Amino acid sequence: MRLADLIGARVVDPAGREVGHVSDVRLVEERVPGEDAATRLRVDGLVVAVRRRSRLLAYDHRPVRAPLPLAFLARRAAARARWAPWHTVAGHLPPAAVGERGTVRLDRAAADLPLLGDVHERWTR
Amino acid sequence: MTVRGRRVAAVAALLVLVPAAGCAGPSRTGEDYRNKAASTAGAAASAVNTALIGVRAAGDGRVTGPYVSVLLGDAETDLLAVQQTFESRQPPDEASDAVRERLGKALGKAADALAAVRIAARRGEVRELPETGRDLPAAAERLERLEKEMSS
Amino acid sequence: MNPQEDTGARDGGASNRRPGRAYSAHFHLLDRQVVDREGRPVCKVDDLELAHDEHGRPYVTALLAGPAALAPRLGGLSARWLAAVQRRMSVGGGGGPARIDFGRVTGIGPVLTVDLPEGAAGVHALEDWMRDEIVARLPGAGRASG
Amino acid sequence: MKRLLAVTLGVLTAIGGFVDIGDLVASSLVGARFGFSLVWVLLLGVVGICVYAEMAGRVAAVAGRPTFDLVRERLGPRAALVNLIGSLLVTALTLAAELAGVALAIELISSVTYLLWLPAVLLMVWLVIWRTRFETMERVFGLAGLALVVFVVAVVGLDPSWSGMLDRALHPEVPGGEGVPTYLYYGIALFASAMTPYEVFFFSSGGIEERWGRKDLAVARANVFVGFPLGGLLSLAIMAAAALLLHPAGVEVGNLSQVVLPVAVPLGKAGIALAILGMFAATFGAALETALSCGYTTAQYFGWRWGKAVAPRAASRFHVVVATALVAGTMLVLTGIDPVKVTEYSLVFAAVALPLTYLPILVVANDPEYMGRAVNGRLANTMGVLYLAVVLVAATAAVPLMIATKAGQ
Repeated sequence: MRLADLIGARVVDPAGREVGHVSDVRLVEERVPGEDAATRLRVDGLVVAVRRRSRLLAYDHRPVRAPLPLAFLARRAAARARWAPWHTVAGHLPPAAVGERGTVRLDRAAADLPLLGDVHERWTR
Repeated sequence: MTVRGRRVAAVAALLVLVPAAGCAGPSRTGEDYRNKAASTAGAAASAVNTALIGVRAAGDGRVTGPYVSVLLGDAETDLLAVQQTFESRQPPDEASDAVRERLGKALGKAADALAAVRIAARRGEVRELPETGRDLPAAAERLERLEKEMSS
Repeated sequence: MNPQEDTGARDGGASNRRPGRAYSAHFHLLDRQVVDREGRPVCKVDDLELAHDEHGRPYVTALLAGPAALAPRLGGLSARWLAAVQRRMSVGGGGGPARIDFGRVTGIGPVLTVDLPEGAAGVHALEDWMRDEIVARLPGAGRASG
Repeated sequence: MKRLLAVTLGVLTAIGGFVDIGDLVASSLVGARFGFSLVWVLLLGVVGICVYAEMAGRVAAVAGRPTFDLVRERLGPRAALVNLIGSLLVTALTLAAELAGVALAIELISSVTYLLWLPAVLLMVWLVIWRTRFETMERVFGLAGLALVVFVVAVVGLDPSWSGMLDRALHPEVPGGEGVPTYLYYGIALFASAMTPYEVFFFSSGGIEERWGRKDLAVARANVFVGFPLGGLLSLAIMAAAALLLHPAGVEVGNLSQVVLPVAVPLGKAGIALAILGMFAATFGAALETALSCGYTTAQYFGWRWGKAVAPRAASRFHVVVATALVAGTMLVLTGIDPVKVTEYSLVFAAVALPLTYLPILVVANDPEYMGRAVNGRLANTMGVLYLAVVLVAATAAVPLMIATKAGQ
């Protein structure tokens, strides 16, 4: 499996309705079981966005403050994005062909997922 | 094709089409022909005036041989190109024939004057250029007058 | 290339990867420049290879580079076109993307630093082919002009 | 002394790179056709390149990342690939014009047609890239490019009425017989000649080649705020000389030989020699920069090793791309296409491609995760956002105006 299968994948809720697409994937370092020093990057969760948008301003993992007009755009674009921790993902299918989009099935409705804005404060990256 | 793919293809197509839009279009009305004649006279006057400035500077010994021969060669090439484009254009009516006839004569005289100085320059007769190019001022004035007359 | 100011290649082998640090795939990992211990560019992070742990949660096993890795992320026509070209043009190495085990990544900062075994810098067949077939034959190819 | 040398190094790059064939032709052509009524666009462009290059230079010095490396990171592989192809086309087109410019300059001295000189020019440019040191390359061509100061002397030589010039520059109006679309079209061409993307690719990559770090911020800024305005002054002088001599005589500039005329008349043979030397050095320096920029952008997109500080063996793909661009540029000119027209088209497409590389730099220069404390201050951001608007307007208007005016006929 590859990260490209998740990035941009269609996100559907348990009823099969499309609720958005994967705009970013968040990974966190964790200790490798059985080894003391080594760490590995585990997928912590997915940022689910509604509108298709460029990643230029990179507001998926932190708020963007300057320059002003672009920061305003960033806030508006990130307004309705949601955070889907990996445990809320019921299943995921890779893309049918090269260059197509994969599919991610959530185990709950999009409305039950926390808003991205609230989660930003908690991430102390 | 995704939305973005189509947009990229559109931009690429545009980039290819654009240079094609630059070539000379056909002139339909007499008035359009006069405008073309005016811009032709202007471009021709520009070439003759370039040569005039170069020739006067040559007279005062201010230019090197190779430089002035390239300058005059370029000016002549520009004039011949403009002349050839204009003469290949179809005059739409009788009135345009008169325009074509007068401008054709003026372009011919200017071309002869330019050829004379270009030949002299390439032979290194730099100091005598003002003498060789004595017809240039008249040719320039004639073209400028035609340009003003036809664009009014 | 100039060595980095802060983390990453600066402290050479010592890894700066600590448990608990989180990263955004788009911002911190994908399309980032990969460099070796001396700060020399190796490749870009074109994609990441994932595997599932015992709880079914995916974790990163390797860093993927080269046209075969990049193709799916271009999306649409260009993806299929690049993948097709790459398959036909692949010199040896069976057409799969170049792979660097993620355990070798010692630093995630402005650039990704990898601890490559000596001589393995030639991650791409294209670089080797161009070096041996074209550039190496020209006089003075060995000495940097500076 | 070493400090001073470090500053002159970058400053000379800016001059050699700033006044390339695009600037020479555009400034002279606009001066001859519109007199002083487009001077404000040139100043707009000079301030613009200062804002843009200062940000790119600071990003290179602090984050150690050249421009195109960041373009892919910030736009993603797909948009960056479109950007790469666009930038490569524009830069290769400019490279072709620069090679023709060098050959034209030699033609002015030898009166042998420039087409014959092209293979020799191609070889010379490649040899300089392959063998000479980065600093030597900049000093030789930057210093020789300074000879273009002769245009400033020429303007004085034509003893104009300074107040008249200033007045016409401050109250620009479209001269009779010229349509507003044509006026705007040449305005955009002039703006693009001042704010060409390849200069920033070269400037930021050059910063990495010279190993700029945080301590070199002063050097980076000195290069920008002394080099580019000086380059702007030279462009202004070329425009003024053409406006003083060629505009009244109704001469339309279409050849490099006409660009030199306003120097020949007041200063004679010595003036011609200096002007040709300056044009040769500026276009040769620009040919080096555009050829290297083709290599820099491609290598930085794919993550290959690049740069002159590396033995060619270790950066084969970079050198193959540079050589290919050089050969492609020469082939284009050998088809006999009019080099001045190539320059004009390269400027228009440069204007279209400009936002694609300007925007990522503006974003990165504001990002504390890359820049730490050296993020944009209030002034840098105000100017940065202001020029984002200017650049977007120029990019959207460039092609429609080009079609409307049939490339400025």
